[in-house]
Amino acid sequence: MNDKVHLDRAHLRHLLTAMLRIRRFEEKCFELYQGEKIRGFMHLYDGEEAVSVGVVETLRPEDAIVATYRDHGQALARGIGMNKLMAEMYGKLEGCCRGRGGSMHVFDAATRFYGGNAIVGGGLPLAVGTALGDKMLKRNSVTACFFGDGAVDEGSFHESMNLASLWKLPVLFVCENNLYSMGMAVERAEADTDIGHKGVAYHMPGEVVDGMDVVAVEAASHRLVAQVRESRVPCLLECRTYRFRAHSMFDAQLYRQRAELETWRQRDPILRLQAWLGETGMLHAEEIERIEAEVAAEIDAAIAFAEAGTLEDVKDLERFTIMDRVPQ
Amino acid sequence: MNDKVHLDRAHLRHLLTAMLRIRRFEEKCFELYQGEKIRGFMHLYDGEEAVSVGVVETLRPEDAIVATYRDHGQALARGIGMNKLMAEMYGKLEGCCRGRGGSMHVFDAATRFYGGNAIVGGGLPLAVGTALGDKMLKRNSVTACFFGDGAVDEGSFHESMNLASLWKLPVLFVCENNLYSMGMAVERAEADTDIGHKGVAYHMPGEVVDGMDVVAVEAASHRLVAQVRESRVPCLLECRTYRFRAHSMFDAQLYRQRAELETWRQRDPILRLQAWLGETGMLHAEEIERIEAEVAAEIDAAIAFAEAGTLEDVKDLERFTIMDRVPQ
Amino acid sequence: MSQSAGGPQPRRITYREACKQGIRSAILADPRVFLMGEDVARYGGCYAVTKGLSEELGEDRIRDTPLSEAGYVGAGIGAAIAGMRPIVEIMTVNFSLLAADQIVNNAASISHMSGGQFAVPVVIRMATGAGRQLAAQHSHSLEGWYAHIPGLKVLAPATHEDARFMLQPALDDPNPVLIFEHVMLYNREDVLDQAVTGVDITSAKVMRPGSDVTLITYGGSLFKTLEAAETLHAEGIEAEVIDLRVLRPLDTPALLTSVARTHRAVIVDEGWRSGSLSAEIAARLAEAAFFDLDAPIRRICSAEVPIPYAAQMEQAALPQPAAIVAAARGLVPSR
Amino acid sequence: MSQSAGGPQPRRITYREACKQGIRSAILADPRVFLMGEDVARYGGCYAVTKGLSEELGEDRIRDTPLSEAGYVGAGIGAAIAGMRPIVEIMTVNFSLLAADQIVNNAASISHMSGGQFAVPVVIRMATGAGRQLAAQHSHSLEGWYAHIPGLKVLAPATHEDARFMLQPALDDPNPVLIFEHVMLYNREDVLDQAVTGVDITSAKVMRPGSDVTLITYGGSLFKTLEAAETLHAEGIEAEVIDLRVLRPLDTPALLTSVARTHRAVIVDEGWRSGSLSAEIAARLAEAAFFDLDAPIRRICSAEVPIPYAAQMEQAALPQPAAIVAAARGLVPSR
Ligand SMILES: Cc1ncc(C[n+]2csc(CCOP(=O)(O)OP(=O)(O)O)c2C)c(N)n1
Ligand SMILES: Cc1ncc(C[n+]2csc(CCOP(=O)(O)OP(=O)(O)O)c2C)c(N)n1
Ligand SMILES: [Mg+2]
Ligand SMILES: [Mg+2]
Repeated sequence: MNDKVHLDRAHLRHLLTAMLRIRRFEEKCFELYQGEKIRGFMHLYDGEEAVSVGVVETLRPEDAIVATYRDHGQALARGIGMNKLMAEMYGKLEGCCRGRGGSMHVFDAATRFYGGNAIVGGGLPLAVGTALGDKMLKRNSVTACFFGDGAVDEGSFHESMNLASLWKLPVLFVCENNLYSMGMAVERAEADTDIGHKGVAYHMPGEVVDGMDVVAVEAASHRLVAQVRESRVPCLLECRTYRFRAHSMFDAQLYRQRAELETWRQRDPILRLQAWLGETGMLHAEEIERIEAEVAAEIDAAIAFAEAGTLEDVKDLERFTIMDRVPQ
Repeated sequence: MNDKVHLDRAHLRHLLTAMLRIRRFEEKCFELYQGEKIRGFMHLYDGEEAVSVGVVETLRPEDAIVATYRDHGQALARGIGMNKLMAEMYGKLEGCCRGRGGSMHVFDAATRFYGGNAIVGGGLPLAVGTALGDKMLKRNSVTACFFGDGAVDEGSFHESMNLASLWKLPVLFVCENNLYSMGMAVERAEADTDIGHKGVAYHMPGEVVDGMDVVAVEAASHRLVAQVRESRVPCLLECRTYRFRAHSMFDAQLYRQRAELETWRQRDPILRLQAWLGETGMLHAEEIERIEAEVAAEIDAAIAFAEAGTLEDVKDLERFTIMDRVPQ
Repeated sequence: MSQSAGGPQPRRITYREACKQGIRSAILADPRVFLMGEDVARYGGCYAVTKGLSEELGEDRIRDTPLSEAGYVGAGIGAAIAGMRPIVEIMTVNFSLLAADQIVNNAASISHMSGGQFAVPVVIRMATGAGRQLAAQHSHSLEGWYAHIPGLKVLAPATHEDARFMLQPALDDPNPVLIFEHVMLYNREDVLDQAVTGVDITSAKVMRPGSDVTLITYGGSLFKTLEAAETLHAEGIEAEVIDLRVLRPLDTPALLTSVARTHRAVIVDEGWRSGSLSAEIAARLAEAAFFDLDAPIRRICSAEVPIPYAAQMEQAALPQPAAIVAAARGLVPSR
Repeated sequence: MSQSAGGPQPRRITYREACKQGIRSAILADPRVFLMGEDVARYGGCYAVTKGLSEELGEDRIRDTPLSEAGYVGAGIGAAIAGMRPIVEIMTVNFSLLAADQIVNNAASISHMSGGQFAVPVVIRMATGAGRQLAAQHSHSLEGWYAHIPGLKVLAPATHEDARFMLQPALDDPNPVLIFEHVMLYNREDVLDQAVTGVDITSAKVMRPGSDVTLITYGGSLFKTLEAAETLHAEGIEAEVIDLRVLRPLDTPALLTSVARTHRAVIVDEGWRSGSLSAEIAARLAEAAFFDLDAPIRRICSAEVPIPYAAQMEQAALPQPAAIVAAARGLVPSR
């Protein structure tokens, strides 16, 4: 775990907390789904927390994010309040999208969080566009565009990579390669599985990083975001990771072996960081308990908030289909 | 001009004749278009003849072809009769598609010529399919899929290259890189202009060849078709070529310099082959005149055929929208 | 042999199982038939329709594809032209937009524009519809959109019988056939009448006879409409319920025959109202049943909004039995 | 100031030129406006609409894109959300199928599904229609398809005035607006009334008043319909011609007002008949003008075939003035 990011105690505590917030939040979501408080499609990020935490850490407030349906990690890392995220999952009016989007469609104007997109690959052209807009408006912003290994199979990946590179747009493409798109192993979906290398076909610089190591992700993202911001060229970051749970709540996981899962569990990004912090004496057990307690309290509060939330009045069903102005 | 293809006189005469048939046919088409005998969009192949002649030469009758709207070259090289091709351009019932397709949509069941596709990149998935079908039906066939440099920008290129390579399908992808897609220079459209190299991203072998040298094209295509047929893997052949005329009949050519055109004209595949045949004494001027006369006669006959053709009865307008059987 | 005579009770199966049986027999019956799509093999199908089939039939015949909708739909079209009889599964109609070019510009056009030289005997199956709180990008009902395209046939199996048997005639058809399976039907249970061994893909079907008003619908809305008819019956209104079954070409004579008797029509369609299939049906009645109609045509469709996630909002956006009942009641003079 | 009073004769310009003027002033008026699309800059536009503009406005504001319809349409959507006001040109509606996912699942959905946090002020222009012998893959009229999608506005400028002035209100609108320009109109010449400096994008317009029958149309079919009205006039039938102008949302009150006076309606639409926009209009009349109508609704649409290349076949497939005349004549009782 070496890099140019400052590895002080406060920062590492912060990274750990950020990952734990996601992990514990989603553990609760899983229960809430089984209790039918949350419905629809829900995709958990369990195991992949280091990716969004590490990348989002390197962004500034003026930067933008485009995510996928597996978006809780990015949303929490970006600072979207847990209350309004939970309320969204509950379908409540107090949710970040008034309960209209649900788990797959988290949006937040304040943090330039442009969704939660449920079409695989559908966010990539959007990210090209936000970066183009930022560039034309002479903002010094970067768009971080998250997508899965499955999105690499889609034509939109190819078109977006080419456009961004051709026009020298400030996009950091972040591939969360968790080895599967639903049940499709990456080697059964792609003739060349070396995703990090695919930038070459577009003259786009890139790196491959251990997505189970939050510090490594942060370091790599730090380098690439700096490159994007300074040289105004897009970069590709492949994060090798793994989801510990099923693809969604409807998945018998017939397509992968328990042993594979167990191997990856050994590399759990949270346990790994905790262990290292323990070994180096940077964070003691009590401190971790304190973090866990804080996180638990935050989640309890979020659930209480969501429970107490209201349902949007069906009279407002058609509202915002057509906008009467561009929100500021 | 060296390769493993047998360079005997008869064969070279054949190649020259094949190219001249296309060139002279299209020169006539140009006139006929101005005389309003031919309408719609018409895209001429002037300058690029070596590509289709060289590649088609290496195919067998059981092989398949998927082409683009710029398809006269492939059609004539493949042996679709000039009469029915000309009648098609005239919109006559005696045309290969009853006059329904016109210049952009030449189809011919007898020679497995699957169009003439007017959507850029639209033919690539089709070619993957014909190859998949052939493979499943245990035919030893190859599908040659022609497309322009512009098609490389489309998502369908990416998806099709990946599918063909992943499933080890017998496709020869032939990119006719004439440096422009309409007015868009390849370096303004692609972040990485090295098309021949793009196979690497799909683990697909490939070659780049001088598309103005029919013997070189034939030799390269010969190697790759053999590889496709024997190893049952797809290959990519980039042919560097140039169109001497406008993109279509509506094109002021504002986007390229006359000097560039003149440089490429020096490499005219027909003149080059003729010159070489002359120098080496393999073909004398009288022989070339004889070929020209034969070709002229064939074209005259085709025009006469098309002129004498009939117009499809509008009563048949709806026929074949829905088929009542699969034609054998 | 009488149905009640001893023998084992016919087993209740899900609509999903009926679809699977249809696929399985079609593949077993013809070596040219295979199915391809995302996660159809190892995962077992996103709605579990093909679960277990790849183990039995092999991964060549139940073929997992990468996430490349334009690519593999186009490949299905090409394979059909080359002589195979592919069944292409697109997980849901929402993703079919990525393959719309291949469906419209290739599948639907090649026969006609080649002057009849080629047929395109491909079947494209996909799930459609809302009701599972999947929100805006996963809840479309675009079958009416595709029913606009000449060269395609479009089917909407609502019943188990159609789910089980429409596939074979679709494969036998030389034309591209799109099959839309409503997501809310997969878990429905029903028995398959053992005496039925096939269905046509040409006609609409009267699912409940009635004389006061004709309720025209298809797919997932059929059961809501039947429920509405039951309520109307309790009120003394006899509604005739027609299941369109085939969305292109429409069986217009069946509709006209019914309306000639009932003189009133309500069309129920989960598509967004404006420009949905219901509009075409209303137009045909306004053209051809004008003198038969005693009352304006009514349409019960989805509200014109991207479908929201929250349950109460989603349900408010979709056609509901109460609205069908109210519309029918409004047309029939009180007695 | 009277129009005939001295001054220079107003110049006849092409519809193409009117479109260009609209683009040019919109870009000059607002630094956030730019246009991107295939061959819009160096080539000058596939229908020469933007010829010369990149020289004047720069290649940043008139931006050539690679052949990546999904990519650059999605980029236009993203740029709009980020604060720009992009005009995206898709050469023709035929290629828009490659971007259908971006248009439906992103442009049309993001405002609603984000709970109103974002607007998507993008304008997407494209050519539509047949008549130039471009055959099956280049002759679609799919504007009615897009008019089905909630969240979009859809415009069809038929007149020079609309070609010149619809773009600005479309850009000012916070919603995604699709503009369909019929390919047969680009060469049409007409004068622009110098007194007109803007148009609305909300209303249909009576282009010719009449009392016997209402002819409802839009886009490229407007002039065929006006021609038909002229013929009918010579026969003593006064047809009212309505140009829809806006295909979504439809100006239904304007249609009802007219039909309430004429009691008869013919709809002319170059879309394929089944499921075309004409169906929605007929449905609305059958719902809301039922008691006003004295005769069945008639529709003159394209034949349901992929449009063929040969001239006589293509023309046979398209709506023609003679058919409009015959339909109207059939509805009006002879006097
Ligand atoms: C265009 C499209 N096709 C299919 C789907 C269904 N689907 C949802 S998630 C998913 C897998 C995507 O895998 P990947 O991109 O690797 O992301 P991951 O779920 O692994 O994070 C699929 C196929 C979809 N949402 N969109
Ligand atoms: C999807 C699509 N986009 C745009 C067009 C319009 N168009 C026709 S040909 C062409 C240029 C294609 O260039 P290239 O692939 O290099 O082939 P070439 O014409 O040079 O042979 C374009 C943009 C089209 N037919 N299809
Ligand atoms: Mg994945
Ligand atoms: Mg080219």
